[in-house]
Amino acid sequence: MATEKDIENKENQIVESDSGVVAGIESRRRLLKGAALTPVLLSLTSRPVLGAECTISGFMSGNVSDHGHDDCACGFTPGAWKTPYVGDGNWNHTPFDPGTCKNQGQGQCNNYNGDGTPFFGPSTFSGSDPHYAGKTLMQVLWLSGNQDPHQFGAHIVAALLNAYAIPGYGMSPADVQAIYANVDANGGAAGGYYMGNNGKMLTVEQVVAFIQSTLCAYQ
Amino acid sequence: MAESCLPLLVQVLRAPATAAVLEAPDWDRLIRQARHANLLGRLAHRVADVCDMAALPPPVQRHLDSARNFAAAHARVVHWEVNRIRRALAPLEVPVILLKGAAYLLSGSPVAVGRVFSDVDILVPRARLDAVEESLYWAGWLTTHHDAYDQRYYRQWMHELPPLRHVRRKTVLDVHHNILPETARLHPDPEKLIAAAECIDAPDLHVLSTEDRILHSATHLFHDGEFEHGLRDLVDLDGLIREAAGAEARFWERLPARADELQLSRPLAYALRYCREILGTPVPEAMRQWTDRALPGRVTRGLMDALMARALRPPHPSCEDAFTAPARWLLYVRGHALRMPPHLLLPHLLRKAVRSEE
Amino acid sequence: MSDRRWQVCGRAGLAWVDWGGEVAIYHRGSGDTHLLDPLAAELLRALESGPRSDADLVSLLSELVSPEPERPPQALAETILGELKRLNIIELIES
Amino acid sequence: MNAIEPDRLPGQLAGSGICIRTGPFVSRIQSRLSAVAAGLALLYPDYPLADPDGFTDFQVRLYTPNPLRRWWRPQVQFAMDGRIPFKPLPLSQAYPLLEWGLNWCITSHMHHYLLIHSAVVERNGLGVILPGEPGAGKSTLCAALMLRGWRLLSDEMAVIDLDSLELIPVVRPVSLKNASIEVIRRFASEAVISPPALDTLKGTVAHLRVPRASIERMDEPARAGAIVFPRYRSDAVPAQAAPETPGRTLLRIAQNTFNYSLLGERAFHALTAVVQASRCHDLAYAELEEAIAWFDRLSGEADG
Repeated sequence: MATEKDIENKENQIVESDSGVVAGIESRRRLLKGAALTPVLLSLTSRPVLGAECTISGFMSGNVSDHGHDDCACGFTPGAWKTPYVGDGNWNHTPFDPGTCKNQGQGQCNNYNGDGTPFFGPSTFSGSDPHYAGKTLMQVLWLSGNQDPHQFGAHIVAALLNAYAIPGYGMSPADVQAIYANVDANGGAAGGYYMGNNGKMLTVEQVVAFIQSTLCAYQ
Repeated sequence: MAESCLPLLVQVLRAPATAAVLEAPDWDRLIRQARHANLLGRLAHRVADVCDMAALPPPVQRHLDSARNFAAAHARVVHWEVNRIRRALAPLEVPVILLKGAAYLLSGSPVAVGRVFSDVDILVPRARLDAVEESLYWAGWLTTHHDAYDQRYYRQWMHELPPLRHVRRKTVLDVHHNILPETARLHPDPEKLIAAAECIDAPDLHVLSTEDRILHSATHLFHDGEFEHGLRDLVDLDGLIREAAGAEARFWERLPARADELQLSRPLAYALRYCREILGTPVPEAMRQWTDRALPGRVTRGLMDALMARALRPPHPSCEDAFTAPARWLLYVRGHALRMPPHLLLPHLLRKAVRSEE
Repeated sequence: MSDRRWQVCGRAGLAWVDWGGEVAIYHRGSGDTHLLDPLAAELLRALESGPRSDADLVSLLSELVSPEPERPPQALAETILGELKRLNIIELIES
Repeated sequence: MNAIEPDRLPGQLAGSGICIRTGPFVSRIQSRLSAVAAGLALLYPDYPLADPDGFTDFQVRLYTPNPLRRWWRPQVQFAMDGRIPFKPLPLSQAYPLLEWGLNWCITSHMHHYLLIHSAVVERNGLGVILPGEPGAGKSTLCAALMLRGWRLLSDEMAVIDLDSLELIPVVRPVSLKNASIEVIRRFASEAVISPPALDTLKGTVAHLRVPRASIERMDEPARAGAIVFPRYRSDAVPAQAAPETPGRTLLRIAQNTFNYSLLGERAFHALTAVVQASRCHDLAYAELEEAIAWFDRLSGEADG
């Protein structure tokens, strides 16, 4: 029965654009400096009124609602999985190993050795894209710039880790592996595409945008 | 003990003007019954149409106004969901046929006023099911049932895909390719339904024809056996029948003929019987022979009357007696038995019983 | 930027509150609320009155922006339209 | 409530229940649990009772869900008219569960009003909304202001009438968490505070009795004139107030409004009107006395 919704304010944190020069204008027609780097300053997406009971009314009632299953959970971003010491992306909730740290800064690590779970393998991804050959999952997360076109590798790894770590995450491990295999077979991360069986083609950029839509920060 | 005659909620739905003279204790019970039956929004609109709301006790006005706001929010969400579904499916150029609540709302039927919805149901041609599922997937509708058994249960035996949930809006979408499961005893032909569907917003948005909408609602209630929303679905049926009878010439000839054509005579016969008995839906005497022919023998009919009399009451302590829970359970098993052959039914019921214990 | 055209999502329209330096909008279709920079608000106001092509929007921006802006109207339009699209406020008209 | 002699309270509570009025809402509370009777006796003596045969908004029951566990880690369950929205809790949290449950009843059923997760206080005709961004210390500040003579309208939710845009009082005991229980005990030794419930989902929780003055004026709405986002920060000495733009205030307060999405455009316009009628500030404070002085100046300026 559709119970009236109680609202969870954690559910839709305001997505605040980071610093950005806002071209203030007094009168509408005064000429602007044209530096609006952040067109949308703050956004508040409508909370679910209908459908799945995703809101846990813990914030106020100090208790988990009786149907507190969290089967609409969003996943962690590649950034969160890259820095497990920060606390979000917890690799022990996944069957994979990030590998050991190459240069141990004070409690931080920004370079990992090759002794973690490899990107290509039976329980991870199958394919031959040169950008990821010979690298571990964690090393792919740390690829930068054109080493990982459109950050496709980082996002597909984050999606796979979320599929194991987040109960109720939108995609299963098999879904994520299927997406990778399809793109790898159709040209891979640089200039490849996803070929749907409805004849519809998606660019790698659109696939990354889709994965972002399943992550908490981009909701 | 339960009221012997009709529950207060049903009495007021039948004669909303009587709300004007209700005393505080009656309002207290009425609002609680309506809230449990998910009919508080409908009740609020029915009362507002015939009574001077300002004359009602202030706390009552607050609850009724709150229910109307709640229903209005649901309507906005469904309108937006349908907009996004059409956007996702537009490239496929496939007819999108809305079912149940979404259909009543988007076609502007009075049945939708004040109604609440739990999800959106659409019907698409079976041949295009995979393409539709893929397009919805990339637009953010992901499956909620990763369990292999669930996937097989829906894809092989049922008449719909596993429920999809939108990854951002958390709304639930059911994609059907028929109105009854493959394994059901009755086999309405989906092609006939699709062919008779009416376009309400070109080129893609359709709803079932007036008769088919009624038959689908009757089938959903009297064949599937989900009585959690029993009274709400009966109120839908009552509204659809009154709307159609008033608007369509020779309606009372076309409805039974269509029911026979689609092998849905029994669910329709039950619908007409209990709508008339409980909600006072005007069904012409001429329909009596047809319903008698379509209903089962006196013994089964007597049993069904006893079960339905309890299952179709508001699910509220003030309307239930010792037999209500067993009646609902029997109808639940009957619903599944009609939908699944015996060799599938027993393991399925066991599995569901175990799952609900977890 | 071809001759593709943009429109506001859904038919329900927008509600506006203009505080000069910031403009708040409520999207009646999605129920979402956003706080916009004035430039983005100008673009959206134009789209609310009817579909526009990229060219229309870039020329509108060049009228509003000082002669030698820090960023060319072309890049500005791309940033603004991309962000409004990601938030389901506007969409491309399917040809 | 003091119309019922203390010794008859548990009996009536276990029987037909007690109907308490808190602002516009009447709740019928039924329970056999001694902790609930003790909590009500301690914190609700000055509240008006409602006619048990009249209209009640919420029928609330607190009971032990499975008698088998009466001695081994007993639990308490909250139900509203038979509907169970929460999982059972340890019996030691019976009284806080009543307060949380009553909050849930309002935020899930009373969409006739706009409901903002915030505290609301008033002085000299100035209504101040204190939105409760997590960890802001809103309840501590609200309790302190109340104990210094500000009128309490509510500590958990601003209730706004969508037509008149007035703030409707829903006066209830103030919930205090963890360190703020001690802070308030030291701040006002005469404060009446319920025995703390330990290791709830929110840590240790206790409730503070509301002075009679606020209860007697619980039918007197107020108009919002200021929106202040409080933030406890140990390094904020002296307390610093920074103005916040109306646009950002609207979005921040909307995000804290329980039924903002549900009420849709009406909520958007109602909040806009409230924001436009109010001065909006962020207030970072470390010392309660400094924060209170700032609020006194704010309300002082109101009638100056």
